[in-house]
Amino acid sequence: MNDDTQIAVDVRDAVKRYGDFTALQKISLGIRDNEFFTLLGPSGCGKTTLLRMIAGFEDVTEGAIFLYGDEIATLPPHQRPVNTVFQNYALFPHMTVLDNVGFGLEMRGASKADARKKAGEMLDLVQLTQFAARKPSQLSGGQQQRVALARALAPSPKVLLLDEPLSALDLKLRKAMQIELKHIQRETGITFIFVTHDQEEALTMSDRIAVMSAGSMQQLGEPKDIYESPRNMFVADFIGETNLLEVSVDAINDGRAVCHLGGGHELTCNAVDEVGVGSTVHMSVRPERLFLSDEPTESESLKGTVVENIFIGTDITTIIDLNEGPNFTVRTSNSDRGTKRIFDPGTEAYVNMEAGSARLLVD
Amino acid sequence: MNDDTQIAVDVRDAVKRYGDFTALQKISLGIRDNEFFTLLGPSGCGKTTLLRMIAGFEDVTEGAIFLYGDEIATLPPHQRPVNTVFQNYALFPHMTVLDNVGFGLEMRGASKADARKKAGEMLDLVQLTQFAARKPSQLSGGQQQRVALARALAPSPKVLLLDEPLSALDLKLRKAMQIELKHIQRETGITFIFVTHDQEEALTMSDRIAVMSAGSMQQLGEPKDIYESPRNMFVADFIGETNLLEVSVDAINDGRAVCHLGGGHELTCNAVDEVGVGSTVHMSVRPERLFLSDEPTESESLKGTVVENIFIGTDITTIIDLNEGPNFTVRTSNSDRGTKRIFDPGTEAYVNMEAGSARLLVD
Amino acid sequence: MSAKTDVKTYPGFKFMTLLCLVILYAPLVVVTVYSFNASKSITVWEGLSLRWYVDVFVGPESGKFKQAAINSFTIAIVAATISTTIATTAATAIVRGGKFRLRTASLGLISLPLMVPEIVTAVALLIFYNSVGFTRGYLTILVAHIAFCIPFAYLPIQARMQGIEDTFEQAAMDLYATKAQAFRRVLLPLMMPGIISGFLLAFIVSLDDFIITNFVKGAGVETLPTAIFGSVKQGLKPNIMAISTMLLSVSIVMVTISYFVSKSDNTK
Amino acid sequence: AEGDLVVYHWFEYMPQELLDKFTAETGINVTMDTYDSNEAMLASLKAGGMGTYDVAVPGDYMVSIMAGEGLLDTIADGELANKGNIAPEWADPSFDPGRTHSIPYQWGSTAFSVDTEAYSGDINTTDILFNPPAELSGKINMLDSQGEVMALASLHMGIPQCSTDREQLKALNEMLVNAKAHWASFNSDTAKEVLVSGDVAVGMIYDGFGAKARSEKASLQYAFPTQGYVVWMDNVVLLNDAPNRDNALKFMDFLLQPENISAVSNYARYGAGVSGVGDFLDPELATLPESNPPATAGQGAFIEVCDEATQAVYDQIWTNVKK
Amino acid sequence: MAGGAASGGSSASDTYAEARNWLLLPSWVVLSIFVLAPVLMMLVYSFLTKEFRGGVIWEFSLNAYDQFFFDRGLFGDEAPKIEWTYIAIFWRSIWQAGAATILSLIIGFPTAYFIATRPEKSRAMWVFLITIPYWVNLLIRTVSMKFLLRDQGPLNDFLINIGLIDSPLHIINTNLAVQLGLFYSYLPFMVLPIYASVERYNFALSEAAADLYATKWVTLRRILLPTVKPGVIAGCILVFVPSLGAFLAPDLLGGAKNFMIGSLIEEQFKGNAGNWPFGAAASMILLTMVLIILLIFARQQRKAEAVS
Ligand SMILES: Nc1ncnc2c1ncn2[C@@H]1O[C@H](COP(=O)(O)OP(=O)(O)OP(=O)(O)O)[C@@H](O)[C@H]1O
Ligand SMILES: Nc1ncnc2c1ncn2[C@@H]1O[C@H](COP(=O)(O)OP(=O)(O)OP(=O)(O)O)[C@@H](O)[C@H]1O
Ligand SMILES: NCCCCN
Ligand SMILES: [Mg+2]
Ligand SMILES: [Mg+2]
Repeated sequence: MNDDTQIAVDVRDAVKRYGDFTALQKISLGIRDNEFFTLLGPSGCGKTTLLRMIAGFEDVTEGAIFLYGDEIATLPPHQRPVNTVFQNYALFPHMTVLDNVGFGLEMRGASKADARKKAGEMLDLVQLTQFAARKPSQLSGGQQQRVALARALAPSPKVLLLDEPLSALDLKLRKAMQIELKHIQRETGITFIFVTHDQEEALTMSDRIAVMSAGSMQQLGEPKDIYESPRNMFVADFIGETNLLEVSVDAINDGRAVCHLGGGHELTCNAVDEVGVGSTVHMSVRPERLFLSDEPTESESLKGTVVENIFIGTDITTIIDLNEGPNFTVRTSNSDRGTKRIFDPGTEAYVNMEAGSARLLVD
Repeated sequence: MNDDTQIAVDVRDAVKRYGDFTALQKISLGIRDNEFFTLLGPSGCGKTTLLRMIAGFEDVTEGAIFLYGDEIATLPPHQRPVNTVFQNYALFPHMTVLDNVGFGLEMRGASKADARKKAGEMLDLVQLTQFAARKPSQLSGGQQQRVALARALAPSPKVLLLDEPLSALDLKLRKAMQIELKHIQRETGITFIFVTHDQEEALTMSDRIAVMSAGSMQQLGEPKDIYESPRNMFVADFIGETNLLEVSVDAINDGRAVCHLGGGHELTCNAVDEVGVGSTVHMSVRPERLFLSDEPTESESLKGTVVENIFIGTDITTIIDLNEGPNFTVRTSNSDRGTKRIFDPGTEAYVNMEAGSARLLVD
Repeated sequence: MSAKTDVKTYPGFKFMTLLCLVILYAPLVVVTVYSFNASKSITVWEGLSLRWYVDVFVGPESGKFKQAAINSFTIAIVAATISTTIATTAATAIVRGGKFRLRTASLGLISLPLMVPEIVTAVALLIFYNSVGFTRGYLTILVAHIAFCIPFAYLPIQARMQGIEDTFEQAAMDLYATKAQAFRRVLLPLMMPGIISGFLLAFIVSLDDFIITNFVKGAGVETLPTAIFGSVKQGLKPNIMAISTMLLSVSIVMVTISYFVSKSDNTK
Repeated sequence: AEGDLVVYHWFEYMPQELLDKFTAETGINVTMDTYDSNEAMLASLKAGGMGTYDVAVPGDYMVSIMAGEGLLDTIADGELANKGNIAPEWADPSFDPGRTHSIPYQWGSTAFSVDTEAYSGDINTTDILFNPPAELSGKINMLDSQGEVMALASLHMGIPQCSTDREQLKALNEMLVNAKAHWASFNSDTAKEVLVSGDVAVGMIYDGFGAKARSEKASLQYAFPTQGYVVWMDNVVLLNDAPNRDNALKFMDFLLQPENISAVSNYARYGAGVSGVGDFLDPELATLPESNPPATAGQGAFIEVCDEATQAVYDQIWTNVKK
Repeated sequence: MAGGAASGGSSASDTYAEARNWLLLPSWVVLSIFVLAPVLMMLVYSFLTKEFRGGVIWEFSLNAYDQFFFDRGLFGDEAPKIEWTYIAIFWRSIWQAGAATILSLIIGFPTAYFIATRPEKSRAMWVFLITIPYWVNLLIRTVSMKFLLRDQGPLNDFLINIGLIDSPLHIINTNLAVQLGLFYSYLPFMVLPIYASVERYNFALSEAAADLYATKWVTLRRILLPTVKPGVIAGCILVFVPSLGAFLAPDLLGGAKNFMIGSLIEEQFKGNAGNWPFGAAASMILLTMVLIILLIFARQQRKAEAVS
């Protein structure tokens, strides 16, 4: 049809309004063929809305959506070669597992026998063959999730949409299913569009992530980019834990900005185009990028008093009061227990970071 | 009454049966005065049952419970000097916030005016003074949680029971409330018995933790002990992520056990009384206790091939195939990015740990 | 959402809904409209008039209707009050009494008046009163109404109570309230919307009952429905339409109150 | 209860004004309950109604049935001051010899009215009901009253009312079942209303009720079939266990005064069974076509009381008609 | 409603367990004396001997049931054949009630569905609109229906005026009138339970079906209907059962021409017939039928609950 054959779903300036409430504001994004693509954002930011527009359950108010080059706006859902794994699975409660999985094939005109045969194969894929005759209510949450997956995969859709498919599962099962999902995506080569509001899940599973907030796109990129180079306040705060501090930029030399923290403390960070001298902006430093010492080091070093150590298993979180300046949270991995000292509450310590660990943010 | 004045709640051989289902099997534990004590365990393990027995909503089938030395089995709930913060708060929807908080005082015979006065003070403590006249439905989840806390604290109970009070809150609010709860416990000095199934929450907040499973106590200790010295398979697996491997014990010398992993790999760990030579048991090593290198180090070192690196923000998880042996998960903190190399998938690497990092477990 | 893409919308369903409303309301509208007809004949429209409303209060049958209205309302109030009280205690036992052997039997007994066809209940009561020698009159109607109103009062109360988690009482007892205090101070206020709609339901059901009342009523003791029936049998007259319209208004007021009460959910 | 009287009465048969007059004269409060057939009244009394009513107003044959059932109290000599007012021809009827239980109330006939706009042929034949011309089929209302329908049907067939002849009974059964196909409805209390409103063109009806119907719709005409028609007399009876026996007797005396009973006649348009009413009657009553059978009219016949076994067969036929 | 009370919920809360016998006592006393005992007495009466012209003789007899099921000819002396008369009356009742039920379903289902798919705020208002007429006296509703349906009534006037028909439709005093009357009497009973189950219906199932290439009507048939079946069955029962025993509609709208069960029973106690044991037996047979229907329903409901 056209040249973008490697683009599976192309959302162009899509706007969605409910009455006078705008749920999505001019979203544009291209999702590549074979990609594990994640929509990440807080509750109510419009993730489901976007997914439902692609699936055909919501009209596009403005803009257009292309599927492998074809506009799909006028196609009703049952004519789109796109399948969905629903958040609560939406398994048909009155049908057996096998009939659930075969339903889409039957609707596409397969004979009952053919549908069952193919459905059986899909159940093999998700390792549920022995549950074929059960009703969905007789399965555990994780098993139901796999049935939903098999059902959506059975008609070999071009794109698979997954709306928070793991959010109803408990932690252990969730981790296991993450691995399984990723595995199946690689095996089938189908483009996955995955919705979650769990950052860790997004970081672990995705090829690329689109971070959304309040109906608009905040940042699109690979997991590492998004974690380590958040483009703005929202992304920095939403993804992972961070120390967010208000700073004023005192000087900029050679691409390095000297920032004032209050309480007489100063830090140097990489300058950002949008931020000039004299402006007050936010700065973000990840707690794991900080380390403590009893003497100032050659790198950036700020003196403070330890308030509390909190043991969280893999790590210890230390809260430091910089006196008159802000509080800092420092994360020390347990793997460093041999090399790094843990400071008791009340003792003085220096907070250190390597140059470039702190990032200035636009709002 | 007797000498155990420092023991607030003493549960002795308590058994709870529902028909022929045993929900709690001979639980014994002593909760100290002023302690922040946590009951931790998976869903259905009996946490709520134990709490309800202390509060008086369930009979004790066998055994006894003492409160500051007095047996309380025969006291109905309204005569026990113990208050509860319910999981869903159970705020009285038809009463104002102030009346909710004053209810317990009134029931204890305080005049309406006195009850209101004391209730007002409690609302100060939880910083909700300006919401006194509202109905609970007009408050946010976090505010409701604080009202529930104030209501339970108002009659100055000797022990406060909290049944998963944070589980209905979202992540950000939950973290904030954890800090506030801990703070109030320190301030009031009341013994808190806290129920959760969230290990991180338990590790962060507690003075001591009792880990339960299927109605019985698995381990009781401080957070660090439980994380770092899990007593058995269940605790090791339930608390945090771990590498659980089946090993056979080849030899024991000087309190060190030489363990065989399969695939020709060997490891040395601290011996455990219950485990003799020739037995096959499980071994646990935390992923953050492992590190990778391109050459074997002087410490325990196993050769393998990197399968995958998973970026999870603060850390990178690397999966290593030991060839013919088990897979290992290694966690590298992002804070070590300067000092530690990340191995690409497919490359060979050595998995290292310091002596004593691996622990033998009884089942 | 356009109808084409919205999987929830079915063409024609809206039309059927409107048709349904037309069917439900047409007869009532006709009655209401004709109650304002000046003509004595129901078939001829002679202009607007309140004459039949006046007739209800001062016409030759006004005495009969007045007495019937007094009977109907007093019976409805007393029957609804007693049956609601009985239903409230029964619901407390069934919803808050744990599992017990007679639970299913009790539920069955309470739903019995709903399951037995009304004509059967009516005849059964007639035989019963007759053979135990109760003289039929005001009291026999009242007792019958109390009995068959119980399930109507019970249903909303039970539904309401099931929606109230028992942690509310437990919280009260945890806060040093006795069981009785927990009931009075916490459970009862929370159940109030259910109790009120149960009361209103029972009230209307009692006010409305014809079949059973007709069998068990005594000589000369009429309720509005039996009085109306007596008159209606000789043809639908405008004064009956006026009474019907007034009763309709009472019903609407009651249902409206019950609707708003049940909407004011104080557990949220 | 001092000062009360409970009357069990036919519907639309007693002017309210007359009751008010009685109350004004005696201070007795009257409660009235109504029924629409003799049989319904009997059933209701037997199903617990005894002991609540003082008087009822059964038709002739029902008086003997009720007496047979032991439902009636005996009026001793001298208890009724106005007993002498009873017209001689009604003073000793076969259904209550010596008038020991009852006094006359009203008498009249039962036949049917036809809307002459809908049918212009000869109406004085029971064929109109039981074998109607095509244009009347489906436009006939029958009284929902077993006794009257069966009696008229027997007249139509020319057989005795309590026949024990199997062939006659089978034929009667067959005739009625076939005739039912032509009937639109069974209504007693709306017998007039359905005629006036035009819902039906033929309606079985009592003569006075028919007269009232005619006054509302002039094209209605009351028929006197050549095969005969039903005549009846309704009577006020004193019920056993009457809670207000004295008041009941006062009421009976009241109704035996010509002035009072003629008020009923003027209202209901039937004949009174009391001497000396002439002065009080509406003059129009004398010339009512409904109470003046033409020469062609057949014999009037009272409804007869059958024995239990025979009645069972008639009940069965009635069920066959209504099933 | 019948199903509603019987379910009672599964909560096993036991705060007031000690007091439960006292709390239940009033309902037990009132209901056993004034509902259960009369029904049992009715059962006893059905096995007694009839008294001529009403009443019973206290002698055991199966005559009532014999009369119901066996035809011994007009004179009661023929060899017993199956009696079709009462079976036919029951059958007619079933048929009339069934027709009314189907009519209610045809109108009620789309209505219930439409209401359940309104925005949550306006739903209560729609339900309210549907319930109001139900609170108006059944008698008045039936009589106004009669008025409406008459040959010269407003319906015919209207249809003639808009030119749809030339001469009045003759509906009154026909089976159709009875069916319409029953349908009108109990329509809200059909709408409400269906509404309740469609409201609980997870529309994601319809979306899942559409997502899997099913058209709307296929979705209706294969997904929606099977899922809301308990509500549909409840609605059908709530219309069918009271219709079965009705006697106002047949009496007022059907011209009292053809007995239905209700009028047959009434006739035995208040009408010409005066055969009490037979009326009691007919009542017992009706009650048995109703209980069987409810049992089947309860079983269905349990099955449906087991699935979801
Ligand atoms: N039918 C609707 N009418 C009006 N507003 C709607 C409708 N559907 C969604 N919205 C609004 O649009 C916004 C986006 O909703 P959406 O469901 O897409 O959020 P989400 O990102 O999926 O959130 P979550 O993580 O909670 O599922 C929300 O503010 C929501 O309230
Ligand atoms: N009333 C009861 N009758 C029978 N079994 C019960 C009852 N209450 C609890 N149980 C069972 O006892 C076990 C322990 O239940 P409990 O509620 O104490 O678990 P829990 O640890 O609080 O779980 P969760 O984290 O899900 O709240 C469960 O298996 C539960 O099913
Ligand atoms: N209107 C009453 C007539 C009585 C016939 N017996
Ligand atoms: Mg969503
Ligand atoms: Mg619990």
